[in-house]
This record gives sequence, structure tokens and C-alpha cells, in this order.
Amino acid sequence: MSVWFVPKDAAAKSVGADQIAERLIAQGEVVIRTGSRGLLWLEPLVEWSDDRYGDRVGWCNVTAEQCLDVLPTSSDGNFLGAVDDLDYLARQQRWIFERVGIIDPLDGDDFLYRGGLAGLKRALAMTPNDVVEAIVASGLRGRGGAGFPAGIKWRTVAAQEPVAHAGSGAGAAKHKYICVNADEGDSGTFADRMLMEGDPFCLIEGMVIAAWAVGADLGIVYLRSEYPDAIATLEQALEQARERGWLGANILGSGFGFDIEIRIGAGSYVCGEETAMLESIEGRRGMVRVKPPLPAIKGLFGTPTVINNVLTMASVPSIMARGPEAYAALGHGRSCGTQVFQLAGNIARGGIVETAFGVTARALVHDFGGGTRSGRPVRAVQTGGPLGPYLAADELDVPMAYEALAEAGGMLGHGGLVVFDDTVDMLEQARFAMEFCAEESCGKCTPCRIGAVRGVEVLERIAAGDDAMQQQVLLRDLCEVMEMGSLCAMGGLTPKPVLSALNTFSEDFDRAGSKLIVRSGG
Amino acid sequence: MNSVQQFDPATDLGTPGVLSDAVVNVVIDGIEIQVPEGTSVMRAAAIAGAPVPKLCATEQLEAFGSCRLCLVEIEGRRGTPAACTTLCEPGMSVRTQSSQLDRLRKGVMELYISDHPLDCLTCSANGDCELQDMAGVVGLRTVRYGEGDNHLTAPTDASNPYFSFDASKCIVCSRCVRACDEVQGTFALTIAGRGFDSRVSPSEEQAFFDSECVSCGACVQACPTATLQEKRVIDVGVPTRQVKTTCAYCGVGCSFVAEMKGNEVVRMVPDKTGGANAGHSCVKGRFAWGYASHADRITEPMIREHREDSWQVVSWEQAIAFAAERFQTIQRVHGTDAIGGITSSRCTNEEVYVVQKMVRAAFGTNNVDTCARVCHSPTGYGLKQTFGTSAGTQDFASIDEADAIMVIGANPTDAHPVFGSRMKQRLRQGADLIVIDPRATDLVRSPHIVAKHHLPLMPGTNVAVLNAMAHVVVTEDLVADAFVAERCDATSFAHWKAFVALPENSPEAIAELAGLSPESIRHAARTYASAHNGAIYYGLGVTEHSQGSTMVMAMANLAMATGNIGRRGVGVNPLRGQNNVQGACDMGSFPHEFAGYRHVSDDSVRQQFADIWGVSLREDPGMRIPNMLDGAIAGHFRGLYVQGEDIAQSDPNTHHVTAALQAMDCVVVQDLFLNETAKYAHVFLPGTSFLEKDGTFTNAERRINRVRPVMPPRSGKAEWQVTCDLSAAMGYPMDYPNSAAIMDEIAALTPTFAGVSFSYLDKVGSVQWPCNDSAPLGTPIMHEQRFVRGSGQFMTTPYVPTDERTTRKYPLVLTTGRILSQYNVGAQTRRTDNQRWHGEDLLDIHESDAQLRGIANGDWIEVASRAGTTRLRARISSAIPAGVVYTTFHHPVSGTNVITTDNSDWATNCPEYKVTAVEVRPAGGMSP
Amino acid sequence: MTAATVMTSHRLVAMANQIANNVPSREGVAEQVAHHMQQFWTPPMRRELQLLAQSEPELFDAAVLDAVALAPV
Amino acid sequence: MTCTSRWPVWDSVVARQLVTAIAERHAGPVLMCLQAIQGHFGYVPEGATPIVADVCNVSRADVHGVLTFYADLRTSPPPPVPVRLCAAEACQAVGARALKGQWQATCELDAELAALTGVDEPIFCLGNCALGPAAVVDGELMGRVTVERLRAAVLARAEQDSEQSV
Repeated sequence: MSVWFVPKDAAAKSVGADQIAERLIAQGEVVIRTGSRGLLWLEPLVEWSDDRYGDRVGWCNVTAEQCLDVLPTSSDGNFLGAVDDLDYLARQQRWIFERVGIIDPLDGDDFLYRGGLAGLKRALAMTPNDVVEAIVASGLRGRGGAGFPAGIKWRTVAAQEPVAHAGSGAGAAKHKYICVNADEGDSGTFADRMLMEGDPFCLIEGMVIAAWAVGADLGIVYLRSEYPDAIATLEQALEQARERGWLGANILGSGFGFDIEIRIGAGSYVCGEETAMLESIEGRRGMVRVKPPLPAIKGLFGTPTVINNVLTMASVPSIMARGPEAYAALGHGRSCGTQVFQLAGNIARGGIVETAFGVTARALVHDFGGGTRSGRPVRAVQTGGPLGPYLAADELDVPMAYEALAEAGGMLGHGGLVVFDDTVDMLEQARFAMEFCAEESCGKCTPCRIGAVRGVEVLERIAAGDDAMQQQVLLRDLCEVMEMGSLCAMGGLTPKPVLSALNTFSEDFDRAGSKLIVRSGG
Repeated sequence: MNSVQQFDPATDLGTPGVLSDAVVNVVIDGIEIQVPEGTSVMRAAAIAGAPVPKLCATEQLEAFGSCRLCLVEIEGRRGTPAACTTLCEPGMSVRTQSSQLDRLRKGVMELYISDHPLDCLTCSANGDCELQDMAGVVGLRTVRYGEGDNHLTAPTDASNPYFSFDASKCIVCSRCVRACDEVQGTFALTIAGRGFDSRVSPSEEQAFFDSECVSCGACVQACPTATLQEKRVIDVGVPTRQVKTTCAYCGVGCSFVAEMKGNEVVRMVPDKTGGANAGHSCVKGRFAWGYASHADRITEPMIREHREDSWQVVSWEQAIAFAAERFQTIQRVHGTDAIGGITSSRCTNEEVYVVQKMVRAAFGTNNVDTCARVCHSPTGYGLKQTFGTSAGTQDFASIDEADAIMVIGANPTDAHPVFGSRMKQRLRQGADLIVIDPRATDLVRSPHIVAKHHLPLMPGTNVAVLNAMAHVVVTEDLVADAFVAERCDATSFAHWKAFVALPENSPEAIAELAGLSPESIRHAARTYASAHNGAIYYGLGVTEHSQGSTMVMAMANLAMATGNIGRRGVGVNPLRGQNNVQGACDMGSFPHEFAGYRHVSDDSVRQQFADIWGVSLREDPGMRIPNMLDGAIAGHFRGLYVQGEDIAQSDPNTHHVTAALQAMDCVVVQDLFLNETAKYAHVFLPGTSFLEKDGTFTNAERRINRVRPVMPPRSGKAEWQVTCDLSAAMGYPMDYPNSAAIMDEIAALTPTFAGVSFSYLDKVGSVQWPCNDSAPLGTPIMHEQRFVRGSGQFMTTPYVPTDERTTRKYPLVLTTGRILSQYNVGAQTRRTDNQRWHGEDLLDIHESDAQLRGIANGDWIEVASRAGTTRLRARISSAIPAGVVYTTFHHPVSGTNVITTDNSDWATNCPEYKVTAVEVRPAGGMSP
Repeated sequence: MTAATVMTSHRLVAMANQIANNVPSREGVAEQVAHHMQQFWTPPMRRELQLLAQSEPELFDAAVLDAVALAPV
Repeated sequence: MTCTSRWPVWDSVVARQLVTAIAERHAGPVLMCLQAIQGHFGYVPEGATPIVADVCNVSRADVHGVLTFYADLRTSPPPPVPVRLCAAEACQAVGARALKGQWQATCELDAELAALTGVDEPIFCLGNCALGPAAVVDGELMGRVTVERLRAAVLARAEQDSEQSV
């Protein structure tokens, strides 16, 4: 029976995927809603196969009108042929995203057919300690940005005894938690969202493996409110997982019990910082906590807590299934395995590129991404989100890996690259970095709370040409105070985009005063 | 006297001290130093003499890490960590000064000052501002940011009568918020908004006065700038000298530093070295001391021939002579025992001691009693019978180690707020709480605190409930057998065990009577008995019953049976109502006991006193207050010396008390104000406020604190001197050069005080008795190795219901209590702005009882008992069970004691304030 | 006796009976009551009680009467 | 065109039920309670804070601190069709600043549109960074946004609402 595959991914929907699905269904076609293949510039990308599990051909940028009376055919101008053979996909190494865009994210059978639970079954057959050591051996590092070895973190939590919630009396239940940080707030990143929308069972499987490894009984996914589709999908997936015995008191008949709940963010970038996230999950203001104590020892509600990013946790099932050695063999130096790069901004072929660490920024921006969407020259690429530096067009030969990128003054962050063409005003981008910090600062520490506002003002003075050189000196001093003095990365890293703009694109600062900057945002 | 110590970084080590046996060696600026494990780099640096600049840190609060002034460099570590949140690690080498650190600190300060008014010279905190000091320390000279976004026009909130909040000066260090949370435990403050918009918010950005704030002053104390400041400082200026002394309100006995300008108090600041309060305070001690200089104060002696006459101001000599002559005449005509005296729990140990000495030695009678008669006399009786000492067993700090806390008939967050806060800290750490009280007090459920068990029993059923708990302990095998075998008297235990095991003492048997479910009693008993450390704290809800003494013994039994005596975290602890209840009792104010609780019939003891006092002493007990009042009505008791106590208002059955006073030939009142009792007096001797006293108070944990005069007596005479003068006029001179000499005499005559002297107290700050050769440093925890009486004595505790029964005519039970802002009969607090929080007493009534009677919230109602009738306004409340009504007694106009009865504790005659059968009806025509 | 003395006398009776009802042990009540009055009552109070016990024994708990007999003033 | 609010009017009993159900099931429930109230009533009305404080056994100050920290939580009713334009870098790179200017200009000229959409509150990143500029119209994500598409989406949504409310 022939089947149409139409993505239900939020990005695909944002350009009309739902309307296409409705049309096809209205015409009596069988439609399976999938995640997105990650070739976002092609969305809506509609696929067809003569069998649910057969090879697929696809059409890109499909419109509802195109499906109005006649169905798309291979002779249509937007026919892509076999989707798996598309160069963009064929050149990737998909571990985490191996099922995303292919399966119906809420069909557990689909998940199992495509290798789901292989990792968990393997893990449950091992001792928890062996699972921890496998993750250590894989070299998996935290995908949230800091790049801390996940296995070492798990080892710490595994070594703790479960603890009752802080402040509870004698006899209260004792816990360890697995917290997944799905507060993907960096501009230019969307891999967590796509994974949760496209293969939520993968995340669940990863969390169960982590729970087994460290002896946790409860899991929480802290998911940003800006991702309603991911929330809905994950909620349904959790429900199904419980029904299928993949969660609950006796997972896969092993006797091991673990369950997961979702907590939804409420519009705070800082809550992507792990301790602020814990505060937010505990229902408080998302203020950064001081460390120590480490969350691994005293985390959520005072209990030992594993905190990993979505991509970190979603890497775990395939590591367990395919073996940590295979994973560790991939990558660049101490950056093992694959990274899900996200190409965004002014880019011709924006989307997901999962490949081993070590690919250069240039390869991502030009070979995969095809340069700018506008067709104008690339001028700057911001890596690592709003707190990441801007690289100039001639700095893109750097390998995308934690250490290599840091040495080059870049930052891997959550693996996003935001491309700008030559119309960008880098003084304005620097000003925005400060403005963003001012908007999102939790307000706890002085350098961030006051410094960001002063940063905006200083940059506006530079833009206005008031005492520009003195103000540049002041700006550098301020950046030092923020970088060295801030409590967390929000204030500490904001100088990165600012100083990279000032240092690399000084011409935009020097000609300041010749034009007035219009403030964006309010 | 020292000059006021303005902020000095060296005196605040920045983060709380840590208790740890393990030590860590670190090097700070080349100085090697050893600190307990867990100590912050900031604290270590301060100890090493290399203090790090700081603004958000103070040793009263957990490290927060927000100001970022305390950045340091640590060898082998990246970046510049904050000294406050970084813990010392073995071998760590820290640099507190470098050019980079200079730059960063100056940069942080530049940011602060870019949003701060530049008005240091005219600022009320000039010279007492940490921000100002730190700007100097980091050497900030210019602010380069120019005009920008700021909070300089943020408004000032002056709604609180005692302090103001000037938001324009706030540096958002959160010290106030953290103090409210961590120290006080009220959680009234938060930071609202975020980032640059962050602002301190009382409740929902309300005025302080309208918010959840309880005015404890912790936020004011914590504020490093002039943002939160005492209005007195704004009005008067910063103080110039300081004197350490002790608060004269409740039995917590907080240490304060009176900050003075000349002879004027500028402010009272809680002393962080205070043994009882460790730097915390409540709205009364911190702010409500203005009564001491209130216009109502009487500062000259007055006499009158008849109580109908108007008062006549006379000299001290005339007043003393008049009183002495009257007393002597009475004794000539009606006998030696026709006069007596009452000592006051508000006065110092020394003042109390000389009054009881005057009564025994000069009057020649044992007719001396103390106001503790009406509050905690059953404590003295009950604990003496069981443990051997008439005092609580623990220090306050002990509660930090309690795992189950049982609060019975006490409302510490209102009546003992500073200890209440400490209790809440422990509860927030996870101790289990059991509240046995008819009312849902604050502790039962308030932000971040919830009692595991609340037993809202019917007033008057305490003993039945405790017996039922004991029943559970002995029948469910929860007895601490080893402790009982080793420490307690086996025979009495066996009797007690057999008694409480009787079916009539089971929870099921008494549940209906007590108005509780049997399960709730069983659960509570298990929680207390199975805790590692179980501690009992109780108040007047235990003692002021006709079975008050039985109940005290019942609690002592339970503690012994479960092994909860003799170490930190356990014990049986009375929360004393007044500042010196413990001391007044210790000083021999009871008619049957000399100082140190030794019976007057004990020949050897009596001989000691007789030798030193140089008189022969009576061997029979004298009259208690109620006996004196009865005697007055009967006509054989005719003269009374009342020290600092308003029996006409505070004692039960007002009609009876005033009739008794009226019947006497000579009533001498020594007080600050012309109180209700003074209406019946012939001689008024002006007293001294605590700010004028020189002596000691003993708090509920047996801690002897120094009370130091911060100003000369307004009456020209110390109170003990007045007593000595009267004694001399009665033919028995008492010559003390100063009050220190009185304490020396007390120490010489009282074994538990043997090591106490003013000079010793000045050296050590405070000490808990017994303080003597075998315990030179005092005794925080009693009965550690053995009970004072030897082995613990179990007392069987039959439940005998009170005679005060509800009937169809009087169907409701009235019980009484206190509120935070007022104190006792309000003589002091009503003369302060505390009136604004509680301007009248209200009668709390359950909705169903109100509906039945057609009473709406705020209605004027009439409360009638068998003893009398009074009028109050009603408040519908869910905090009390149906069938019970509740009121406070802070306002004389409420006349609460007009309706309380003559019933009293069987053993001590402590009045049964807590149970009065009443009827409540709408009072027509009285509505406002 | 004046009305006032009657009232206070009755209070003594009530106090004595209350003590008899409340003393811890149900054995040896009279001894406990006697001891208690010895410890805490003034001699005139004890004397008055004695007189009352003779003149109006019906007002008293039996144990109080025994106690009065046990502890002559 | 009139657009009746689809949010129920404030009802403290309903609010208490909502938050009680959460507080019974979850640790640290304050933020969840506020979100639930906003989810039901469209915003967090003044009377909600004491209820949340009481049910969660925290202070009103605690609740207020949370309420004012999170950008999502609003203390006034939302406009009928809220529009939020992504203001983050990836969208800036494809003209988000210009789009915002154009959208504001359009709303200034069209009072009806302005009344429907209220004032744009910037939102940082909607996770649609390859298909910018992105916006969210009454909860629905849009990619490759133009003023015309925005306007059409707003009007369509308003139409839908008024049909539902009839």
C-alpha cells in the first residue's frame, strides 16, 4: 500500500506541512506524519513509498496547492528522487538522528523496527557500573556547551546514595534524578526540538539507560515553552512508553523502575544553565546557584542528579547499541563521536548536519550550507549561540571540535552556526549581545545585572560617535569585568560576541558615528 | 563603654562558621592557616588577616556569590573565583590582591556606583555604609559610564513605623531577602523582576506595613547601605557609643547592643554574639522600646492617704517612710503575716532577690510570691518532682539537632519569636513537627513549614492526650529500655507503665473526650518516640490548667520513657513568658523556697541564710498570691508590696482581685506606669525600665545575661535601692554598694549560682546555671550523666477533668494567647507603634459557632462566663475548632480576666486561664 | 464568720479536695495530701482546714479528712 | 469584526482546584501552578498569588518573585491574537529587524490589527532558525515570515475565533 510521509516537525509546519497532509488525507491517501529529515530549506519535504518500510522518493517545497487535485509526480519540478541518496544526507553520519524524519515519532513499532531499545536491552543486560564505564569509554561529552565528560558525571551520581528531598522529614522517599535540559535557547539551534519531535523514544531510552546506570528513579525533562509541538509529542510518547512497559515500575520486565515527567520553562534563557534550571524545576526564580555543591551530589531537590542535554542523552542508546568503541573511534581529538550541527540564519541550505566532530566550519557553511541564502558573500558566522563569538569569513577553516574551536577563539556551544552576509552591522550585533544579556540576566550578580545595561549604553555611545575611543576602552574594561566576574556563563560569555565583533570587525566600530543605530527590540 | 564599631570587615568573617573535626591547611597571601573543613576562602582570608572586599556576604547568611567583589586568584585554577562560595581545599594557595583583582573589583564597584545616588555626605548611613567603605577599599575614584538607565528615582517606602525602605539606594545584594528567609523564616521579601529590573519586593510589591513582613528587623540589620534603615537613625543620626544589654520582653532573653547618642537610645541592635539570639531579634525587642521614655512614665514617688484621694508627689524619703509606717502599723495590729510582697519576672535577679529578702528578713514572713505563680509555677513543681530541677533541660541551640519537635500549648512564632525562627530553621531542614494545641498556630502551617501532626485537642484534655501517647509508647514497644533501666527509678517506672497501659488511657478511650482521632494520637506518639532525638517545647497552654502540674509531669514521663533527656536535640523545655520568669523563681520568690529551690523547712539551708542575713527566718511556707488575695477578702491580710506587676489586670477573675486590693490597708506599687493595680495603691514608687537597670536576667534556657544601664534611672534611684531603703525603714538595713554585690550574695547562698558574678559574666558574655565548681562554664544541657535528683522519677498522672464544664448556658470554651506585636497586658507595647499592628483584642470564633449565633466578622459581641462579662469584636477564624473561642489579653479594655475563673492548678494554684466556659452573643448597640 | 471568710474557707476546702483528686498515686492519697499541705500551705491555712474538717466534714473528700488527721498543725 | 475573549473569567474556586491538583502531585509546584492558571485564564490575575501561596505553602512574596521572573507569565489579559516576532540572531541575519519595523508600521496604520495583536513582546528564538524570520501567531509557529503572511495569519485566526464564539 502506498504511503505518503509528511513531516509534523514544527519547522515544516511553519511553512505549510499540515495543509499538505490535510489535502492528501482529503484525497483518501495514507499519510504518515514523521519528523523532519533536517533538510529544512526543502520543507515541506514530502515523501512517498509503495510500502511503509520501503525506499522513499521525495518532493521539496511542496505547497498545498500542488496537492490540490493531482498528486505530486516524479515529473514535477520539485521532485527530488530517492531522499536517502541526497548528497546532504548521504554525507552525514547519523547516530542520534538515525530515525528522525523516517519514523512516525509516536509509533512504538516503527521505533522498534528501526532499532529502538537495542541500547536499553543491552544496558539492562549489563551491570549499572559497566554501563557507566561504557559511557566513559565512549568519550561522550555534554552537548549543552561545556563539554564535560558524561560518563564521569554519571560515575559521581552512581557513587551517591539516594537522598530524600531537602527539608522532608524522617521516612520521606529517597531519590536520584535524571534531568534532561531541553531548554534549547540558543539562537541557531533546533536539534533538541527536532529530536524530541522526530524520535522522542530515543530520548526516553537514553534516560532509562542513564537511570539504570546511576540508580535513579525519577526523570525530568525541562522543556522550553517555546516548543509546544515538542512538549505535545514527548507527552504522548511518555504515555505510550508507560503503556508499553518502557517506563514505570518494571521496565522491560527487569524489575527496574523509573518514570519521567516534563516540566515546562516559562521564558528564561538563563534557565538553560543547569543550576538555574534546577531552581526553575523546583518552581522558583531561575537564579543561578553557586557551585559547589555540584548537582551530581546535591542537585534537584537536594538529591544526586544527572543533568544532561537532550543530545547527550539521545546519544546514549546508539552508543550502547553500536558499542562505545565505535563511537569513540569517531571524531577529532578529545571530541568523540558525532555532533548534530545546525545551520541557520542567512544560509542557503539550512538544516541538520550530524557528522563526526572535526568537520570544518567552512565545510558546514559552504559545502553543506551552500553559502548565504541572499547569495551575498558570507561576512560572519556566529558559533555557539548568542554567547558565542563571531568568526570572520576567513576564519572558517577551523575544525568543529571542542578544543580546536576554543583555541581559534570560537565556541562549539550547542552546535549551531548562524550565518550573516555582508550587510550585517557588527557594531549592532555587539550591541544586541549586550541587550540580550540585559533582557535575560537573572539579576543575581552585578557584572551581568548592571554590566549588560551599561554595555548597551556604551555601544550606543560608540555608535553615536560620542567619545568613541574612550568608550571602546571602557567597553573592553567592562567586558573583562563581565567575563572574569560574572557568576555564570550568561554574563561571563556575553563579552565573547562583543569582543569578537570589536576585534575582528573593528571597521564597523571605527566608522561609528557616521550613522545612527536604530534599536531593535523593545 | 566602647565607641560604636562602624562596619569593620574584620569583625564579620563573611560566611558562617563551620563545625568540623577535619581541618584544612591553606595558604592565603603567603600566610599559612588551618581552618575547619568546609570553611570558605573568604572566612579563611579574614581569619588570616587578609580580608577580601565583600558586599553580599555576611557571616549571618549562607554564601550567595552575587556581588562579585570578593574575587580571588587560586593557584592552578582558571579565572577568578568568588572567595565567599569557594571552599578551602587542602594545599590551596590563594592570592587576594593582584593588579587583575584590583581592576575587576574597581570595575564591579564602578558598576554599582553608576546606579547609586552620590549623596554620601547627606546620606543617613554616612560612616555606616558598607558600599561606601568598599568603594574606598577598592580605590574607586571615577565612574566613567555617564548618564544611563538607573533607579535613582525609585520611591521610599516609609510605611513601617520603625524603618524605611529607600529603593533608590538598593544594590540588590539580596541580604534582606535572605535574612527574611534564612534567619527569620517569614519569606516576606523577594526579588521581583529580573536583570536590571530586579527590585526588593515585600509580598506582592506592597508597602512593608501591608505585606507579610513581621518587622523583626533582620532585613534592616542585613542591609549594607541606607536602603533599609531605622527611622531613628535617619532622624537622630548615627550613634556615638554602645552598651551591650538584654531585652526585657519574653523569656528568650535576646542580647542587644543599645546604640546611644548621649543618653538617648538611637537604636537597639541584636548582638550576634548573644548566646540566646545569635544576632536575631523580633519586633518587640528590636523596635518597641520607646515606652521607656513614654510620657506616661511616672518618675517621682507618690502617696495618698486613701485610695479615693488624688496622688501627692513626695520625696523618696517621705514615700518610703509612709509605706514603712503603714506596713509596721498593719503588722502591729494584725500580725506579722498580715503583709507580704510580690516579685516581678520583669525585674532583674538582683531586684527580685532583695524584695524576697526584704519580705523574709524585714517583714519577717514568708509571704512572698512571684508572678510566675500565674504562668509557670507548674513547671517548677512538675520538673522538680520528676527530674529534680525546676527548669528546662536544654539550651536553645539544642534544637538544631532535634529530629522530632513536639510543641504543646505554645505559639513560639508569636510569643517567643526569635526562638520560633530558630525552630523553623530546624523544621525547614527536615525535622518532624508535632503540634498539640487547640488552635492551628502559625507553626501548624506557614510558608515552608507544615506540622506532620496537629492534634487540635479540646482545651483541658492535655493530660488525657499525653497519657494516651504514653499508652502507645508502652504498648507498641517504643520504650527506650536501656535508658530507663540505667537512668530512671525502676519502681516508679513500673507503676507508671502499668498505669498508662490501662485501657482507659488508650487513644481510643480518650479520643472523643479530646476531640481527636485515635489514629492521630498514635501517629504523633510514634513520630516522637521513634525519632532519633525528640524534643518537647511547651508554654502556658500546658501550665495554666487545673492539671498543669500533672501535665508537666506527664511530659517528663514521656521524655524519660523514650530516652529523650540528657543530650543535645532532646529534652523538656518550658518557653517562659517573661524575660526573667526563670530568674524570679531561682531567686527564692516562692513562699516555700529559698533561692535555688530549697524548702524553707530545711534547717541547714535556713541556717545559712539566717547566718548571712543576720536574722532568724520562718520555717513554714508563706502565702501564695491567691491565698493573699483570699486573706485580704477575709480580712487578715492587709498590706502588699507589688514589684513591677499589674495583678489587677493580669490575674484571673478581676472582680475578686480588685475586691482584695480594695480590702487592704496599704498597697505599694513599684512600676513604670500608673497601672490598673496602682488604682488601688497608697504608695507609688517609680520603677526603672530595663534601659536603666544594672543586673542580670535569666532566660528560659537558664542563661544568665547581663542587663547593663544605658542611661541613669529616670527616677533617680535604682529599684533595688528603693527596696533596700524600705527594708531599712522597716528596721532591716540592707547595704549593698552596687548590684554586683547583690549577685555576690546570691552566688554565696545558691549552689547553682556559685560561679556567677558580674565580672565573670562580663568576661564570658553569659552563662547557663548550674555554674559552679563542678560546671565552671555553665550547663547548657542538664541531666547528662544522671538526673539532678539521682534517678528519674516517673509520676503517675491520672487525668482529672477541670471543674470548669461547658453547659447549655456556657457551651463554648474560651482559651487565650498572645500575638506577636503585643506583650502580656500591653503596658509596654501599647505605648509604642506596635499598636498599629494590633490595636484591639478580637475574639476568634469558628464559622459554625458564629453562624449559629448570628455573628458576623467584626461584630461587637458579649462574652459571658460564670465569673463575668466583657465585650469584644468577633473575628471568624478557621484556626480554631468549633466549640472553642480564643482571644488575646493585651488590652485592658477587653477585660479578658473579668471572665476567667478562680480555678487553678491543684499543686501550685496557677490559674486556669486556658479553660473558661462561656457563651457568646451579639452585643446590640455596641457596633461601631 | 463573715461572708468573705466563708467564701475563702470554701476555697480552702475546694483546694484540699482538688489536691486529693489529683495527687499522682491512687495509693496513699491521704499521705500525699498531708505532705503537699505541709510543703505548700501556711500553718493558718492548715489550721483553718482542720477546724473546717471538724465542723463540716461533709464538705470533704475522705482522703482529705484522713490527711488532716495525719498532719496535725 | 468583534473578537470575544476565549478565556474564562477569573474564578478563584476554579483556580484553587487547578493548583491544588498540581500541588498534590508535584514537588516544587509554584511555577507549574502559575502556568496552569495562565493556561486556563490566559494570564495570572491579581487574586491568583495568594491562592498559589496558600496551596503550595509558600509566601506570597515567593510566588510574586516567580511570577515576575519569567517572561512568559503575564499579569494582564493577552490580546486576542498575540503576535511575537523572533528577535534573535538567526532571524536577524535574514531581516528580522526590518520585518519588525515593517510590522510596527503596518500596525500603526491599521488600528484593528493593532488591537488584535497588541504590542509585540520580543521573543528570543523559536527553534526555526533555518527558516527565518520566524514568528508565532497565537501559539502557531511561522517560518519565512513576511508582513503579508503575518497579517493574513492574524486575520484568519481572528475569523476562526469569532466563528467559534458565535
